[in-house]
Amino acid sequence: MTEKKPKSLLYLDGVSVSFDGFKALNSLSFIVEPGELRAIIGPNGAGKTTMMDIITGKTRPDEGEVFFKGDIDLTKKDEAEIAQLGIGRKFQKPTVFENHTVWDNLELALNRSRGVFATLFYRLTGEDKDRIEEILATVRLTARRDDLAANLSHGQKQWLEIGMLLAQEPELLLVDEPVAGMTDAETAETAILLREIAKTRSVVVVEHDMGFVRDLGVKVTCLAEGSVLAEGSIDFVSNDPKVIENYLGR
Amino acid sequence: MITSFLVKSLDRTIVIAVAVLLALAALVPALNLLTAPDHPLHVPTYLVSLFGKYLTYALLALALDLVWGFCGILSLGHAAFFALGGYAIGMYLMRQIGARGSYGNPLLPDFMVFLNWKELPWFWYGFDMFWFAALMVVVVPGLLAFVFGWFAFRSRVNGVYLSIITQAMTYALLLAFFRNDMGFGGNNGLTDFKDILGFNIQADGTRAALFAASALALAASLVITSGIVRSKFGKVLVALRDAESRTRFLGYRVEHMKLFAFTVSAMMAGIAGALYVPQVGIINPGEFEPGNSIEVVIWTAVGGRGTLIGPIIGAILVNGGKSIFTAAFPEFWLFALGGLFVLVTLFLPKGVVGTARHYLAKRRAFRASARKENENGKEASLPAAESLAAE
Amino acid sequence: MYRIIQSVLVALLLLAAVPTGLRAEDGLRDLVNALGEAKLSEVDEHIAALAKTGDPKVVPVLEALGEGNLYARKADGQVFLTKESGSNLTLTDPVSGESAGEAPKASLSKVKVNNSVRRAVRTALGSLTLLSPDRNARLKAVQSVLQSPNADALGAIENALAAEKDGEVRAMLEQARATTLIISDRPTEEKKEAVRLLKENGGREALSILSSALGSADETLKPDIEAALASIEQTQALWAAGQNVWYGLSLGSVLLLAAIGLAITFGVMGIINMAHGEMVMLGAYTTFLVQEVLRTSFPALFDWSLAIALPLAFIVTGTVGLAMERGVIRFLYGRPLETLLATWGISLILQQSVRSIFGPTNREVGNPSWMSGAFELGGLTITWNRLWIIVFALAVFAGLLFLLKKTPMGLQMRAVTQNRRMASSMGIRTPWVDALTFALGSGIAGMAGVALSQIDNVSPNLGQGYIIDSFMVVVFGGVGNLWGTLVGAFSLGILNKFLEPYAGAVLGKILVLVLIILFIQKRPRGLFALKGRAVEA
Amino acid sequence: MTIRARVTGAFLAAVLSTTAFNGAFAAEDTIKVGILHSLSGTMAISETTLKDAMLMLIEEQNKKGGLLGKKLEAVVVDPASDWPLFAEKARELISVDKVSAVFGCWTSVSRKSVLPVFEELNSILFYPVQYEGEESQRNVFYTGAAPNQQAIPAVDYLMENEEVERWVLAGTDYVYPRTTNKILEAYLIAKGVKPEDIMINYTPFGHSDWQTIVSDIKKFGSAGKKTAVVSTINGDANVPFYKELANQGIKAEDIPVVAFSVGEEELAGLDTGPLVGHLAAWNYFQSVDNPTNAEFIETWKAYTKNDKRVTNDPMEAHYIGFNMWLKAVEKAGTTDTDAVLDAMIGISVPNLSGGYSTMMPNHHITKPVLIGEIQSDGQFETVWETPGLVVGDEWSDYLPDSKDLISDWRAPMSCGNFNVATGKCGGKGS
Repeated sequence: MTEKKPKSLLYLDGVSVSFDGFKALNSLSFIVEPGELRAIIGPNGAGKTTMMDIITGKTRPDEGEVFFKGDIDLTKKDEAEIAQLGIGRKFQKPTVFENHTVWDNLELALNRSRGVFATLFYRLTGEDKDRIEEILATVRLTARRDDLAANLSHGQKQWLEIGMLLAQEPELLLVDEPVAGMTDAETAETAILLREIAKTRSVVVVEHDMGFVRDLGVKVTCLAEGSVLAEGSIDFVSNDPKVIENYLGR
Repeated sequence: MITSFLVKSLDRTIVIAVAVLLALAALVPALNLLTAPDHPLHVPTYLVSLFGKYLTYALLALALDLVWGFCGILSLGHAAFFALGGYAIGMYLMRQIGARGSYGNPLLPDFMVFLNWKELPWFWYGFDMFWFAALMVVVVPGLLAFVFGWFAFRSRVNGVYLSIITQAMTYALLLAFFRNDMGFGGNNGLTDFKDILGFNIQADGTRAALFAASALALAASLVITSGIVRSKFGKVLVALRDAESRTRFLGYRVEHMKLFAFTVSAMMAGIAGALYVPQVGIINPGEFEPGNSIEVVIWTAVGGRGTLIGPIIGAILVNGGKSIFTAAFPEFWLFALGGLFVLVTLFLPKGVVGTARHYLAKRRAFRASARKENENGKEASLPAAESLAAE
Repeated sequence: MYRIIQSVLVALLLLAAVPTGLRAEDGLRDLVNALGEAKLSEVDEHIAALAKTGDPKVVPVLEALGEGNLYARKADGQVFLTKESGSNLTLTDPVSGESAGEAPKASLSKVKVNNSVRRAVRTALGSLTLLSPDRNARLKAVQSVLQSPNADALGAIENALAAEKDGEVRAMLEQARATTLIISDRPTEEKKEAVRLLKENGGREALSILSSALGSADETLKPDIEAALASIEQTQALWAAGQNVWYGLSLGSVLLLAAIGLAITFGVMGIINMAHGEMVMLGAYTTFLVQEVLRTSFPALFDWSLAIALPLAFIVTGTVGLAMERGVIRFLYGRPLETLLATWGISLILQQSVRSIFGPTNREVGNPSWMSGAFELGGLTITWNRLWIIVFALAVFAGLLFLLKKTPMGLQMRAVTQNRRMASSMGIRTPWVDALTFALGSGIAGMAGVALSQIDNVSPNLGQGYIIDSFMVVVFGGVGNLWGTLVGAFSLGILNKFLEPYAGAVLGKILVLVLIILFIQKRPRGLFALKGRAVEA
Repeated sequence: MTIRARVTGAFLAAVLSTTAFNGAFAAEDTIKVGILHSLSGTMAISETTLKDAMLMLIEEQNKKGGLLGKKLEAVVVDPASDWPLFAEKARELISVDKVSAVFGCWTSVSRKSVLPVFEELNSILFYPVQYEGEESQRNVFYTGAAPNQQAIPAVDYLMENEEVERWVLAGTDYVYPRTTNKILEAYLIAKGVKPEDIMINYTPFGHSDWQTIVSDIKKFGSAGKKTAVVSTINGDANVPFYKELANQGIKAEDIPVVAFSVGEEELAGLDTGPLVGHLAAWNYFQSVDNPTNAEFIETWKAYTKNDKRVTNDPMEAHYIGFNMWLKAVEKAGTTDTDAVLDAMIGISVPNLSGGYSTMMPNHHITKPVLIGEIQSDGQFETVWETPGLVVGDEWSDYLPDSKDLISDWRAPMSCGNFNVATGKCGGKGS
């Protein structure tokens, strides 16, 4: 590793983790630069979701280093702390608060003080209102602001979740299969949305949909069996014989 | 800040409920004390203390609703907090007896005298002062809930595991308080109270005052709980109930949120216990019985969890039913009670209040959609969502 | 068995009695009749007098006395051996051994016995039957001599020892001799030898006799006795630890039995089944009913009662479980907390039903002979019923494991619990499998009830006593893992039994509960949690 | 909202209508008797029988023409083994049903729970169970045994007849065993027993695993001195205790167990074959042979239509209490509480053990004490009996703080805890 730590936004080195003897990650190393949009592909069980679990503090690695912004050790922090540091995460299955309205979902996600008493005595300010309106417009949900999230369509839930991540104002956004189950039109729009978002922050997208990855047109990392198989442009990676054998070819 | 918190807490339902409680607090004592026993509107003392008891149960159910209905923590140990609050006030009432006990010992309660205790255990000190006992009523259950919750929530003990260890907690306390060596009167508990704040505990006036206090405490707790669940904090509670890790990934310290709700709920349960004990005249370890905690869950479920008003109604309904059935069908009332629980879970899964609201919301939605059609399909938000989201 | 030996023995003795003279008979009759008039406090002397005659005819008289079958006729004070026959008593003449007809109970008065009379009878019988031709009778005689040592019996013991050929009886006689010798007035040297023998054999009885002899022993003997006491106590302490493990295993097996059905209904299916304890109770009541029928109709089959009750209990509680699942629980899948409420309601109904049908009081469930008593294994006292319960618990566990892992039925059950929709789309009839799984869990609880009826109250409250412990075991072991339930049950059992001697029964239990709470903090999903990436939604 | 209001209203109406319903009964010309025994929950096992016994007694009395020319009417409620519910139900019986007297309670805690209610509403309670003493209340008549009517004679018997020198006091951890054992300990030490020869052991309610304790008893009993167990183990835990005793081979001839809470009813759930010779101390056994008892047993079996139903000591206590109350009401000519309270003292009625029991000024009664040995048919055989009647001693002479107290509810003293040393009445005016 010739790269210097301080430069990168996210830095993983030699990360391994195993569950009941099964090595989910095997000495994985991976770097994300500030402002970068990165796509990750790989077969099922390659360790994509586990990698996200480790970055967001859900799973502790058995060995290896994980640093954020150069010197913040993420392995010592829990989910909430990491989220407050500015790492947002979107789940594979859309996860929104179904018993809350779209508006409340965004209000909860808003990057404000999150302590017990701060929330207890929280009042919606004009500034916060504007911000929520803005995000609603971005994710095209203004019309449904007062509906329960449970009543949204699948695609709308995906977008609401992305909207919540925007409200969170993260510096790094981890997005797990954002277009699963979306129509083609929605998929294309999502790609535009993500590119737009990546202008102001780093985004890591995990996706199976090669067309979508191609649409994004960014650097691609291919994982397999818990470590990096290949990295580079989509064309470079999809022509790599190992990748073809492990993933694309099947 | 506080005012906005309180203002937000008051929606129509809560306002009505609080008004009813305040009216009861004034009216029942008045009808009990000021009317002649043969007056048609006279409320006999028997009913005053009976309903006073129900109100404390209602407060306990409300406390459980805060954690179960809104936060998803099914506590099977809430009766323990109730009992601890009861013991705190019971100890004060014991100390008030003073030298009027059978043995005339000014310091030691009777049960210590005849079991040859020589001095008052250290934890009995201070309980001769009402303010101290009143403080302990909230501090002891609150502290236990805080310590217990701090460990459990930090370790992310969840769901049924949490339920079972809360049950283990109340069971352990039950066994501990049964031990005579603990100095809490063992199985007999604390009884034979004489007076509270200088008033004879058996006097009609005291009973009426305790009833009023219970109604007021319930009203106040209702306002506070409503304020909590309507604040952003309340929204976070519901959020973490439905999708805990999502909430974590949004940066909320879920364990702190749960801990706060759990502790507040335990304190409310403690207050309920403290109002209960002087009205029934005894506190003993039977209150820690795991079955009691399950009953609280049932009151809440019957009324409708997550509705605030529901648990209150559930507690009064089930206990009222119990009072009537144990006298009317002493041999068969368990069939009625057991049957009620089965039927409610099968046919009223949202409880009495939840089901009623659901029905009302549907009707309103139907009317609204009819109206919408009349107005030629203008965009209108679903009214059902509003009333449901309000909970 | 004992009865047969006894009657053979009586017959033999009666045969032997034929040549004795008539005059002796008259003396004997007077002595026996004296029993009828004696006050309780005087009976002891009469027994001693009877025993002194050495007449074998005394044996049945004393036996009848000890068992409360000796009655005096109110009219003339004649004493008879009696046997119940309806409301009458069949009389047997104590001296001639001939039948004396029947008489109504009211015309006779019972010769009263109490513990001290029974003790005197035991001692007298012991020395009287030491020379019996029947080996088992002699063995029993030595045992009773050992239990209540009496210096007067020393002569008889030594005579018996001289004549004894059987090795086991001889060894016991040696010990009996040593035991009685210590409290006799024999010279110190002989006593020293006896102390040495007792020290070698050890045991509780030796401890008892030595410490009582310590007070009256002379100075030269005292150090010997003290040393012997110390050495016996030391070995006893060692055995005590082993005994604790045994008690722990036994308690663990009870916990396992109580919890194993719950490990299915709660652990595998996720139903918080508060009516689980009532299933155990129904199993116990089935045993009661089976025994009741056997007792009145087929008394000979009593020893088989448990074997008959087991399948019946399984069927009864399995059917109740099936009805519960079809009637209530199937509407509640996916809402585990609501199953808690519904099953709690069902448990109240079941309890009250049993109370209405069988009454609120305890019902008698007897131990078949093979489950009664205890045997010694080294310094361990092992009671048969506990041993069988451990064996039974392990057998049930193994059977269940086999059913789940090796049969098609088990495969379907596991498939349904792991992924209902997938299983259903593969053609498994999931509702049917659910119902059968619940019935299986309930049926196993019923079988547990058969075993628990052997050591606990059979009352409507039976189930309540086990429900909390069962949940603790399943949760401690790890929900959904049968092995967890096994390990959980035995470790909680042993832990409890090791804490009990130090902390007392109550504090011990509290400590165990606190430890469970702390343990769950450490491992929030129990001992044998399923680890993995288990992604949360 | 509207539905909620309707529900609450309906409920209030329901409560009031039951009240009115009960009130309607009061208009008829009957004398009401309250029966306050648990019919469900943990204590149902013991108390249900007492409810049946009371119903039988009332029925029999009505056959004889009732009381003061009126029929008696039983009011049965179920306090469900829930102690605060006892207080609620007692209040309901007295103030809603207007009963003239209540027969009820079993556990000390249930009695303690209802005491203030009886005091406040000035009614009468008959309490039929042996208890720890240390109480004498104006509105309560204690027809069960005080410790000196059960425990002390039993210990005397073991000391004299079985020459016991070493004692295990085993009990359930609650106030009755605690107090009884305190009294016994003081008594034994006063009799010259060394403290190291006394072992005290407490277990929780419903304890079912007795292996360790029984083996401890065995160990304690192998010290070369005659040992006995005095058991104050509570009802439910007894069955597993005796089963364990039998299985570990502890015979009555070696280590006898004398129990104060085990009667015919408890033995009915046990195979008594291996238990022959273990003892119990009571004031009545079903096996007591006299015409009154024979008639009582016959009526009971006929009433319950069950030839196997047994009778027991607390039933006898209700029998005595009920007859005393009848006599007192007749003497007073009214069911008015104060008049009956006055008339009660000195009333003497036949008991079932062949003599007479008298209500003493301390609201306790005189009783014979019987020691019985368990027989293989589940009955007891009396092996010893106090020569005369024993007066219930509410304030034990063996507890330092209670030995100066006496109780006398006759005027002018009218005090339940008069201290003879200070000459003052302790809790008066409360």
